[in-house]
Amino acid sequence: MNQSTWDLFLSSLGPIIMGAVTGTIPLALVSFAVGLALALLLALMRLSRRRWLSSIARGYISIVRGTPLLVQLFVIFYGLPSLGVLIDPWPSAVIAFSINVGGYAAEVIRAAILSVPKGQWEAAYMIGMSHRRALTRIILPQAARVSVPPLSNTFISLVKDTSLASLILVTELFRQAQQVAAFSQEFMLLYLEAALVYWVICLALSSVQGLLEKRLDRYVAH
Amino acid sequence: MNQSTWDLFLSSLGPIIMGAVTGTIPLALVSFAVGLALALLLALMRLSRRRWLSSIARGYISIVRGTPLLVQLFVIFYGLPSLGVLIDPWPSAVIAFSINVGGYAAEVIRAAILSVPKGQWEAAYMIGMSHRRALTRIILPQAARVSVPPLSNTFISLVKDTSLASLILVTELFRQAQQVAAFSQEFMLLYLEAALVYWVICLALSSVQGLLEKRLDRYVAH
Amino acid sequence: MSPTDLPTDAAPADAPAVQPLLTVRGLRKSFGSSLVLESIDLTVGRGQVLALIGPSGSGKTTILRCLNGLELADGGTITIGGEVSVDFGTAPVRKELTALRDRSAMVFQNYNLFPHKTVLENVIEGPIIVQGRPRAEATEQALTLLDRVGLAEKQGAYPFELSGGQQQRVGIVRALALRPQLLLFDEPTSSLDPELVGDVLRLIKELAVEGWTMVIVTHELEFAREVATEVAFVDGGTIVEHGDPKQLLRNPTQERTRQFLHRLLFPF
Amino acid sequence: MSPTDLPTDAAPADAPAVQPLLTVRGLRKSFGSSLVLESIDLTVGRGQVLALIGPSGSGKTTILRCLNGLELADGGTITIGGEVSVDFGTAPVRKELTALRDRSAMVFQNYNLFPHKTVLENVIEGPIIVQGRPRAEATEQALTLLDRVGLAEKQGAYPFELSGGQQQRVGIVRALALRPQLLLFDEPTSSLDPELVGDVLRLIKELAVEGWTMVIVTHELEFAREVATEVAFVDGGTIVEHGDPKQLLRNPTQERTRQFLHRLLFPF
Amino acid sequence: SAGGAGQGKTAATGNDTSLSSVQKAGTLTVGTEGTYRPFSFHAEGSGSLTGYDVEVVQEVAAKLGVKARFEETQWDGIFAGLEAGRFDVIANQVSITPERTAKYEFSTPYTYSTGVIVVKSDNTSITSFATLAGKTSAQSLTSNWNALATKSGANVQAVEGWAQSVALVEQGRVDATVNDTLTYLDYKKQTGAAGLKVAATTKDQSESAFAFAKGGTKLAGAVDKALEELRTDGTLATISDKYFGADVSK
Ligand SMILES: Nc1ncnc2c1ncn2[C@@H]1O[C@H](COP(=O)(O)OP(=O)(O)OP(=O)(O)O)[C@@H](O)[C@H]1O
Ligand SMILES: Nc1ncnc2c1ncn2[C@@H]1O[C@H](COP(=O)(O)OP(=O)(O)OP(=O)(O)O)[C@@H](O)[C@H]1O
Ligand SMILES: [Mg+2]
Ligand SMILES: [Mg+2]
Repeated sequence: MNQSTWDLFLSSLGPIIMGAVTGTIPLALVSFAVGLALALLLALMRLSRRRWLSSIARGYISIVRGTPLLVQLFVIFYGLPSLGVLIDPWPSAVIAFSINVGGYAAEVIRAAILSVPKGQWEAAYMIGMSHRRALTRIILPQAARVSVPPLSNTFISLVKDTSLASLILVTELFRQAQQVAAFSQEFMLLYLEAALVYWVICLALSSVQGLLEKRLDRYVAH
Repeated sequence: MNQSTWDLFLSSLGPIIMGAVTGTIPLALVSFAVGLALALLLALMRLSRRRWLSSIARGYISIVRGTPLLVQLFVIFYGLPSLGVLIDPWPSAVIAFSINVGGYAAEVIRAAILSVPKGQWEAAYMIGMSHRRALTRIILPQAARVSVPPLSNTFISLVKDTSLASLILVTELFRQAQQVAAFSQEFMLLYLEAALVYWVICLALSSVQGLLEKRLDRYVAH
Repeated sequence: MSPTDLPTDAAPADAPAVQPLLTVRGLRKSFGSSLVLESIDLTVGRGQVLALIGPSGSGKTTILRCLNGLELADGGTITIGGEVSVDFGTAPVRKELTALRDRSAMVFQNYNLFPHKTVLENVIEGPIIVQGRPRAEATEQALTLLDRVGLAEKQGAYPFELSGGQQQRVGIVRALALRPQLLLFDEPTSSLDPELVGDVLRLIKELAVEGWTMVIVTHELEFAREVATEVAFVDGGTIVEHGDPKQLLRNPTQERTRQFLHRLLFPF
Repeated sequence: MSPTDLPTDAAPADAPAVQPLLTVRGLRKSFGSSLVLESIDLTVGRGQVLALIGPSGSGKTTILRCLNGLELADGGTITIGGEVSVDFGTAPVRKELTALRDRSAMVFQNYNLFPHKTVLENVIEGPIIVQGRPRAEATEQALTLLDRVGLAEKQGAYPFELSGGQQQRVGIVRALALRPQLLLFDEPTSSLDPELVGDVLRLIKELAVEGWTMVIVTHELEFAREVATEVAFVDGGTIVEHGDPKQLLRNPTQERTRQFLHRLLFPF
Repeated sequence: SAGGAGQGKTAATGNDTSLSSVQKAGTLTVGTEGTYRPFSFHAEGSGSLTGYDVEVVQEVAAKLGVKARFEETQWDGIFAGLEAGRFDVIANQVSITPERTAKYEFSTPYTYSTGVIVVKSDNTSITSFATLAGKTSAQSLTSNWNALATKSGANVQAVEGWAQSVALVEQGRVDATVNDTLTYLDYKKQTGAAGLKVAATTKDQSESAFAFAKGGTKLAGAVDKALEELRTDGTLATISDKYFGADVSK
C-alpha cells in the first residue's frame, strides 16, 4: 500500500464510519425491532389452529423469503407511489427491511416455540394459566434463549443488507464508500474498507450475542 | 395491466427464464456443491481439538459472514488481477459463492454434528470404530437429517444472491431482467417479473426439501 | 395444611363412604382412530388415596390428564367436590375445563418445573398470577411448604441446580400451593435415581396421612399397598379390577392383573 | 455361543481363582479438578459376574467407560485376558485403547442403537465394518443371536419401531456379536418400563449361566444377589467394600454400604 | 418529505401543475447519482455534492427562484424515482433517445459531447466503430453508450459503471469500452490513464438534457428559458470551463 492509497484509506474512514453510525446502525436497529414484533405475530399465526390465519402467515413468509430483497425495496419505494402511496426514503427502508426480517425471524421464533418441551405448556395449564399467559410467562422466555443464535444471524445479515438502502436514497456506510470510490476511482480499496467496517460491526454484534446468551443461560444447566 | 405492459411481460419471460436456466440455476447448484464440501471441511476443522485448525476455520467463517458478498465478489474478480490472478467471470462467481456458502454452511453442519447425541459416538467407538469411521458411518448420516432445513435456507439465499453475479459479467436471471428494463425503461415491471421467477424457483426448492426430509425421516419416530 | 379433618382409614374402597370427592362416569377418549379410554368409572372419597396401576400404554396418564382438564375427553362426566361437574358428552365450555383445573393439581413424571424461574417463583407463580392472591401471603405459604419438604434454603435456586428428588419435591409443593381439593400424581418417582425415590415417596405418604385426596399412578407396588386406600388395575383403556390394595395386590381376581403383577414382582 | 467352559460357580469372589480375566489396579481418573476415581482395584475371574452398586455420581459409569477405553484414565493399569495390558501411568498409545475395546463390549443405559440402521445392520456393523468378517457369516451369526432373544422377525425394523425392552435386547445382541471376552452393562434396565425389565434381566441371567464374564452396574439388588458372583459397593470414587452378594447385601460391614442399601430397600 | 416533488403524475392527466408546485414548495427536487464524475459527485469523495450537472441545475433553480434539493440514487432507480414523483427532474447526463423521448419530457440540451472507444494503448485491431464488431466491450447497461456499442456489433459485457469498465480494459479482460469523451478526459486528468488510448470518436454528437415526468411541459419550458438565459450570460460556459477546460454546453 503506497502513501497516497494509505492517505485515501485514512481520509475516507471518517465518512464511512459516519455512514455506519448515522445510517447503517440505526436503520438496522429500528428495522430489527419492528421486524421482530412482526415476526412474533407471524409465528403465532403460523402456529394457530385457525387454518386461514396460518395460511396467510405461510404465504407471507414464502413470498418474503422467496424473492430478492432488492425487489422488495424497489416495490415499496418506487412501486407503491403508482398506487398513490408515497413514503420517504428512511421509512421506506425501515418498512422494507422490517418486512424482510419479519419473514425470516418468524420461522426462527416458531421453531423456538416448538422446541420448548410440551410439558411446560402442561405445567402452565395445570397451575391454571390461560393459553396467552402460558405463552407469555412460560413459553416465550424459554424460546427466547433458543432463538438468540439464529436471530443474531438474521441481524448480522440485516446489517449487511442495509447496504441496499443506498438504492433508495438512504445514505449509509456503503453509499459513503461508493461516493469516495466515484471520486477517487479507487473502488477496490473503498469496497475493501467498507467490508472491514462491516466486519468490525459484525464482530461487535457477535460479542453482544455472546453476552446475551450467557445472561439467558443463567438458569440452564451447563 | 394494459396490453403493452402485458406484452412486455410475456415477451420478457422467455429471456428471464433462459437466464434462470443457463445462469442462476447451474451457478447455484455448482456453487452449493463446492461450498458444501468446503463447509464440511471447515466444520470438522472447527470441531478439531487442534487449536490452530479451529482458529483458522473460525477466522474464515467470521470474515465470510461479516463482510458483504458483493465485496467478496469484487475482490475475486477485480481485486485478484492486481496480484496477477485473472479468473474468468463464471469461475470467479463459482469461487466467490462457494466461499460464501462454505462459511454459512460450516456453522450449520457443525451444529448438526454437535446435535447428534454423544451416546452415538460412544456406541461407535464401543464396536471398535475409529474416529473417522464413526464420523462417516454413524454421525454424519444422522447430522444430515438435522441439517436439511437450515441448508435449504442457505441454498435459497444462494439462489437469490446469484443475482449479484451480474455485477461480474455473468448473465443470469436478474441480468436479463435488467437488460430488458434498460431497453424498455420499465424497471418496476421487470423487477417484479424477476421476483416472480425467483419465487417459483424457491417454491420448487422447498418442495424438494420436503421430499428430502421425508426420505431421511424414514428411520425416525413420528 | 391438612385439607380435611376426615380420618384416612375411610370406608371400604369399592363403595366409598359418604362424600365422594371425585366421581368419574363413563369417561371415553380416542386419539384419532385409536380408542384409548373405553369407559372409565372411578369414585374417590374425600381423604382417600387411589392408586392406578397397569402396563405401559394402558391409559393411566390419559385418565389423569382428563381429570386435570389437560385433555378433552370425548364422553362421560367428571365431578369434583359436588360443585364442579363436567359432561363431556356435550362439548364442555372452556370455563368448565378451567374449573376442573382449579380443583385439582398435578405432579408430573418429569417434574416439569419452569426452568427460568427459581424454586420460590415456581411455587408462587400459580397463587399470585393465576389466583391473584397477595404476594406476601403466597410467599409465606410457599416458604412454609418448602421448609416442610426440607428445601427452604433452596428457594433462590434454579431447577437445574437441584437433584431429581429435590425437583420433584418442588413439583409437589407447587401443586400443594394451589390449594387443590384433589392431588394427581403421574409416576412421581419413575424418573428418579433409585436412592432419591424414598424422599418423594415419604412425602407423598405424609400427605396421605394428613388427609389429602389423591390419585397416584405408580409402579411402586409396595408403596401402593401401604399408602393407597384403593387400587385400580388399568389395561387397554378399561379398569379391569379395583379394590382394597392388600387384597388386590396379593390375590387379584382377574388373570390379566395376575400376569401384570407377576411380571413386576418376579422379573427374572 | 458360550465363551468358556468354566462353571459359573467359581472360586470365592474376594480372591478369584486362577485365570483372572480382568485385573484393574490403582485406576485413577479426574475430570478437571474433581477426582472421580481415586484408586480402583478389581479382579474378575473368567466366567464370573461382578455387580457394581453405589449412589449416583459415585463413579460406576466412569469405571465401565475406562474398561472399554471410552475414557482415558489418568493412572493405573487394566489387564484383560493376560494379553492386553494398558498402563495409564505412561500415556497409552491409541492402539492399546483399541485393544481394550476389542476385548470388551458395552451395553448402554440408553441403548444407543444407531437410529439410521435396521436391527440387523446395527448388529452386523461391528463384525463386518470393523472386524472385517465376511458379510454372510456375520449375518448368520446375527440372525442366530436375534432369534435367541426373540427378535428374529424384527431384523428389518428401525430402532424407533421397537419398545425399550426390545431395543435393549438388540443392544445386548450387538455387544455379543462382537465376540468380546468381557461384557459391560451400565444400568441396562433403568431406562425401561417396569414390565419390560424382566425380559432384559432374564436374558442377562442366561448369559451369566452360559459362562460369559460380565461387569454389571445395577440398582436391581435382587438381581445382583441372584446373578452376580461378586458385588462391589462404589462410593465417592472408591470401592468401599466388595464380596459375596448374599453376604454383602444382607450384612454389609461398612456403615456407608448399610445406609445405601437401606435407602434402596426401604424407601419410605 | 419529497418537497415539491410528487405532482408529476397529476401532470400527466392533463392538469399540468409541474411548475406551480415547484414554485409553491420553493424547491426543485433533483434526482442524481452522486457517483458520476465529473458530472455529479462528492467533492473529495465525502464532501458536498458537486459536478457539472449539479452546478448547472443549481443555477437553473436560482433562475426559477427556488432552491435545488438533491436526492441521490443509483441509475437503476433514477427513472423509477422520476415516474414515482420522487424528483421533479433528473440531472445526470441523460442522453436524449427516441425511447426516452416517448416516456419523458426533456429540456433543451446542456451538454454536447462525443463518444469515444477506449482501448489499451497496444490495441491495433480497433480503429473505428465498425471494427468494434465482434469485440467485447464493457458498458453500464442503462447508458446510451451501451446502445451505441451494441449497434456497432460489439459483444457487450454489462458492468456497474465507468470505474469497472476501465478496470476491465486495463486488465485486458475486455477489448474496449465506449463512453463519453468527457468522462475519459476527466479520468485521464485524474489518473493519467497510462496504458489507455482513444481508438475512435463518434461523428455525431450526443445531447444530454434534463428529464421530467411525462406531461410536465410547463416545468420543462421554464427550465428551457432558464438555460437560455444562462447560456446567454455565459454562466454555462464558465461552469463547463471549470470542469472540462472547454465549453461543452453548445
Ligand atoms: N397425544 C396423543 N396422541 C396420540 N396417541 C396418544 C396421545 N397420548 C397418548 N396416546 C396413546 O394413548 C395410549 C395411552 O397412553 P397413556 O400415556 O395414557 O398410557 P400410560 O398408561 O400412561 O402409559 P405409561 O405407563 O407408558 O406412561 C397409548 O397407546 C399412547 O400411545
Ligand atoms: N465428562 C465428564 N466431565 C466432567 N465430569 C464428569 C464427566 N463424566 C462424569 N463426570 C462426573 O463424575 C462423577 C461420576 O460420574 P459417573 O457417571 O461415573 O457416576 P455414576 O456412578 O455412573 O452415577 P449414576 O448412577 O448417576 O449413573 C460425577 O460426579 C459426574 O458428574
Ligand atoms: Mg403414563
Ligand atoms: Mg452411571
